[in-house]
Amino acid sequence: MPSLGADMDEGILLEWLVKAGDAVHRGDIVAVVETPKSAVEVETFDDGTVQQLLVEEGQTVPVGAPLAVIADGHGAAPVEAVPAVAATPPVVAVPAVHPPSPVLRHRARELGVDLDQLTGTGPDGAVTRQDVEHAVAVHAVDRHPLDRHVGRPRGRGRVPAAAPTGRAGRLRVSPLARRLAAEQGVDLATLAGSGPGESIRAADVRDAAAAGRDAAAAGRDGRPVEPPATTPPRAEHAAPQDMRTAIAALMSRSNREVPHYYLSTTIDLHAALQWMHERNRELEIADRLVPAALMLAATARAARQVPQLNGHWVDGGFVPAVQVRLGFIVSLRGGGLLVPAIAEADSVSVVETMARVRDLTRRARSGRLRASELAEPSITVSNLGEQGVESVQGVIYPPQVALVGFGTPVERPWAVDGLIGVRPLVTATLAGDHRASDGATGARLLRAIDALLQRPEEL
Amino acid sequence: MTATEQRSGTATERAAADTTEQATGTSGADTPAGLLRAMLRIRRFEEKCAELYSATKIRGFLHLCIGEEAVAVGVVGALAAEDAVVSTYREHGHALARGVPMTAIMAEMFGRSTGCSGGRGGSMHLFDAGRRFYGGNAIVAGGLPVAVGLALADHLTGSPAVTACLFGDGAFAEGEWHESANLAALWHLPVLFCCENNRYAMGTSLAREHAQTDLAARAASYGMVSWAVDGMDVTQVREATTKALAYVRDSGQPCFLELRTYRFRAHSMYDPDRYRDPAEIEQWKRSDPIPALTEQLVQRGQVTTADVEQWEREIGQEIAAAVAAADAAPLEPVEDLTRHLTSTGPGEGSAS
Amino acid sequence: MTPQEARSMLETTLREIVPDASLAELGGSADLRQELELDSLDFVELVDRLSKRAGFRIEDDDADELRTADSATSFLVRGSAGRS
Amino acid sequence: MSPRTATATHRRGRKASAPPAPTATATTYREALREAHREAMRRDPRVFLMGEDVGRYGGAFAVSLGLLEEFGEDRVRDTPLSEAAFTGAGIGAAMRGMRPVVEIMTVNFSLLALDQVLNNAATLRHMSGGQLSVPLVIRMTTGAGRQLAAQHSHSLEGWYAHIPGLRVLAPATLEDARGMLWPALQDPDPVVIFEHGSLYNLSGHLPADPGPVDIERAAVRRSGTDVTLVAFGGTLGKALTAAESLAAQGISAEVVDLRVLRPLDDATILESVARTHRLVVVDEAWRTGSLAAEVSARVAEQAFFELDAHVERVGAVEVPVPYAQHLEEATLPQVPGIVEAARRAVGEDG
Repeated sequence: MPSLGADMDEGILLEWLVKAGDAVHRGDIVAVVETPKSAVEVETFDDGTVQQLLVEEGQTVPVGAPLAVIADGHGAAPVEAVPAVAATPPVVAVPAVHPPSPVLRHRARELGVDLDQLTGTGPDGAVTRQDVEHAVAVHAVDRHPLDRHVGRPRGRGRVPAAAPTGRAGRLRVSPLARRLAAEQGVDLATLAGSGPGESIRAADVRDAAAAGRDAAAAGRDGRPVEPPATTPPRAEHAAPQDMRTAIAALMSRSNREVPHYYLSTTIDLHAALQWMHERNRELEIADRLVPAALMLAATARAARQVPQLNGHWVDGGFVPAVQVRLGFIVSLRGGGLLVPAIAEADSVSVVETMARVRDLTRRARSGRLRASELAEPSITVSNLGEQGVESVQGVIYPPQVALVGFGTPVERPWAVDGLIGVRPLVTATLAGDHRASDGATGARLLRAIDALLQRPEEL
Repeated sequence: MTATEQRSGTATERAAADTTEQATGTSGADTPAGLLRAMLRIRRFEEKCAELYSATKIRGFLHLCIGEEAVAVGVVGALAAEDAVVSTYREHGHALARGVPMTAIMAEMFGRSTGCSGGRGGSMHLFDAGRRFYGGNAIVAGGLPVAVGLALADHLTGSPAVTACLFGDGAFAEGEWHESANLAALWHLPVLFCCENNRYAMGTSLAREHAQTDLAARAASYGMVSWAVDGMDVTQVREATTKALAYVRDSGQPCFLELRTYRFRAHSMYDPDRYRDPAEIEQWKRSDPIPALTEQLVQRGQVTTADVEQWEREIGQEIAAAVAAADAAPLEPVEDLTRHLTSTGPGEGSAS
Repeated sequence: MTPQEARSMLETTLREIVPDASLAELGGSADLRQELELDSLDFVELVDRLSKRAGFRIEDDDADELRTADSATSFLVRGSAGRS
Repeated sequence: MSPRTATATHRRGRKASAPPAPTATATTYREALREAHREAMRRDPRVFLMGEDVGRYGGAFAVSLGLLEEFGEDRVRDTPLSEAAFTGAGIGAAMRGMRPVVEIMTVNFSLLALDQVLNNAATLRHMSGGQLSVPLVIRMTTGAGRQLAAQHSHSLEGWYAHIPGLRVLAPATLEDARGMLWPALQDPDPVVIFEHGSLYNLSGHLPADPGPVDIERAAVRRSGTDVTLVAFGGTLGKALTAAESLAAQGISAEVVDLRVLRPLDDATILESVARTHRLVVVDEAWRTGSLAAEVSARVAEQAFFELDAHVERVGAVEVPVPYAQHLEEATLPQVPGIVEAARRAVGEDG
């Protein structure tokens, strides 16, 4: 298959204009090839007799593949006709699964690259032209670093031998690490940096903070690591405008990319609230339960029962989460919101759920959440009902695929066993990503939440 | 010197390449037989290029001048050594006629460090400053203002050199042509404008690109002497060029030649040539400058078929040697990638 | 506890929970949860702090008593009286 | 409401990566562009195409093949080689209410028309105090990678993105190739669309009637958590391949396709960096003063305290692109270089 253009990798043999036995001369048109741009006539550069057509009409072959064998008419060995590439000497066999194309083999030989030594990056590990070129480039670079002239910052990331190794002078700290250290009260000067040039990265700060927490927990005083008094709480510090922008971007993206469907149902909270009041009588006031805790606990368990809604949409497919990381929305005073997550929310008690919600909310509002607590939830609950609205039609946080909303519990007439009574009711809403699930699946989640809230003692 | 002799000791080094026959430029080429042989050499070279392109030895864009050899040989071969040439991306013939060694051209198209542009230019960008061959320019009409500047320098320094600028009928529509023509005429600069009119700007025919298709008449409106010439007849082209050069040298004024010619092959290797009537191509092939002149010279007894066969063998050998040398030539090391960026860049000597 | 003391205790406590609240403008009969955007967690905290300050346990069922500033003040006065 | 927001209601962000729907048809980038022209010319009689060899030749890159036959010479106009004139003519026709699509064969030729683009198209509305409108679409091929050497391998998207008054688009997927032209034509201001030369043969599936795409926003082409790779046009595929390779090494890379080069969609970039805290910008252009520089600067300005590593740029070596294959490859950003940069960013560099 001749190359007919700079961007041509393959062609379709559209039509043979010769057949076996035909005599051909240099310059004769022997075939028509379909390229991505158009049909182009193919000429032969040899004289002789067509001995064999190697490619059938309609077949797609890569540039460089022989199309036919033309005997030279002098009884000599047949030459493979059209491309001169074919006239090059045979090559050492390469691993059979993905034999590199002749062009590639030729190129490799030209550049002195051993194909057997290469790891392919093409489909199914096939060696590509780029791999071959890269092998040459890497070799060249190794011999003669391009850093200075070429502007590739290759040296960076290693500590150059000549560089000072001590800690004299200014600390090298990534901006994120500096921010986290301030938020979590970690003294940067005490840290060993694991980044390039011993710079301190976020992971170093997080490790130190975690170690500090463990130490604090082990000690008797139990005093949590507080940020220095001079550090204003993050939530107040963050420019509301920035957070607004970020929220706007995420929500717009969701609206743009995620085809939402909505379902809603009304749930009788009578049993749940009854149970909650009972429990609250026994609890310290500070540990008291609120309805949201029950709803979150029920949602977490329901998400475990309907795993199709607990996970993420990644690269065009749904990836179920290994656990339920239940996100819930904390609105910040002065605007904005954060979505911390309760890890393994499906296996903690209601009381524990309440404790975590309280802790996370408090720290969210004082800007002391750890990044891991903000890491992607697998499903999120919006509890705007706290603000007195009846139902919440939420926007999914991509790449999550579901968002459950609870309105305000209200007392309404409600028929139970054929008798009308006044009951506390809440409207539960599901916003689902239609790419990942359909309405029937969504309905199962809402039914499961309802069922769980009817048996609060089992939560 | 025979081709066989030139070939002996063919080496991969450029220096060695410089010793080949064409380094002697136009010597012996002014006879009708010499013109014929020079055209044949370009034709065979380009046919080989097409084959090598198909085989992915030559990459990028490849524009062949097959059919237009009379212009290359007729115009460029008429220039003196001190004259300058500014060319286009369809410039293999111009470069060969100028005496740029075939080995250096072939190596360039193979992307080798022994190429006439060190492998950085490829088919469209052949350069040879020593022969005042100022390169293939791949921006249509892009070379014209530069040619005016070269001539301006010669004018200012009192040099007798003429700058020949080759460009196509497509370039005639560009503003850069009109601006250059005006400037050269206004300032009385020694430029020989050579419009290689092959009737197609890529796929657009002359009548579809120009309101007035008589290009020589339009050039004359800038106050230049302008002639239209049969670009399929090498002796006419040579004669017209010789006269024009004499005029430019004597008067210090620019001159315009419209060389009416035709390319037998498509615009580039990737061009399906949908826009031309095959009958039109066949019609023009009947004026192929090579067989026409061969027949004429054989009839006159100035050349024998044996001579032609001998040339074919010599040229075939020269081409084979150029291909072999290019194939064996080294690649520019990657670490030298940024050489030649500026005069003070890495790998450069003192600024020149 | 006088109504003034009760009202002052309420305002101090609210300010701890909602630092930027403009309590001067808060009407006596306005719904605290809505006016100050208290969520259920905030409310539990309010109850907790008031309980500690006032020195008596405020039950879940008493929540309605804390709906407005007026009703809360009156509740605190009554509660403290009942205890002493 | 600005007409520029007209397409914001279309929720079609990531369908390109989804498996083909039952009605999807196989197509190529080139054919998708052609269909986009066909649709635009059928829907709006004011739309016409002009440029060098767009008619009889079928377009230098065969984008407009067959359109002359369907729409006639008035609406598919071959022009002489006179970039300044026909680009300026497009500006004039647009001012008079037409909706011209001007095809400039390649970005290097567009330099001959740059005066018209900058001094007229991008400027007339403002300079006239809002009296004039230039609803023009200019399309051109860009980029290197095909051994076309120093005068045919430019990547000057950043130059155009420098110009206020223009919208600059870089479709890198079939969907964008198919869906950007119509919204671009709805824009009352000039839009420049860059088609990377290496993409024309890109093949895949598109729904029968895919509709327009958002020309306001960047697109996240792959989600990840450890590092953000920003790319566009010809480098998107390389970035995605690099992400694949990084995934195999346990590094989760998010790939953001800028696709709207002006105005840049800061929000999507910042949002991604806020997730990953590390940024690698891939740009085929020379690094100095490039779009990669602009993206890096914006992240440094607006997301400094999200960064946990140096911003890495993978750009072209600052030389005119050489012809020889190995030199060209060494000049341009390649997958291994992107992988290395990402590994440095996450601190995995040996």
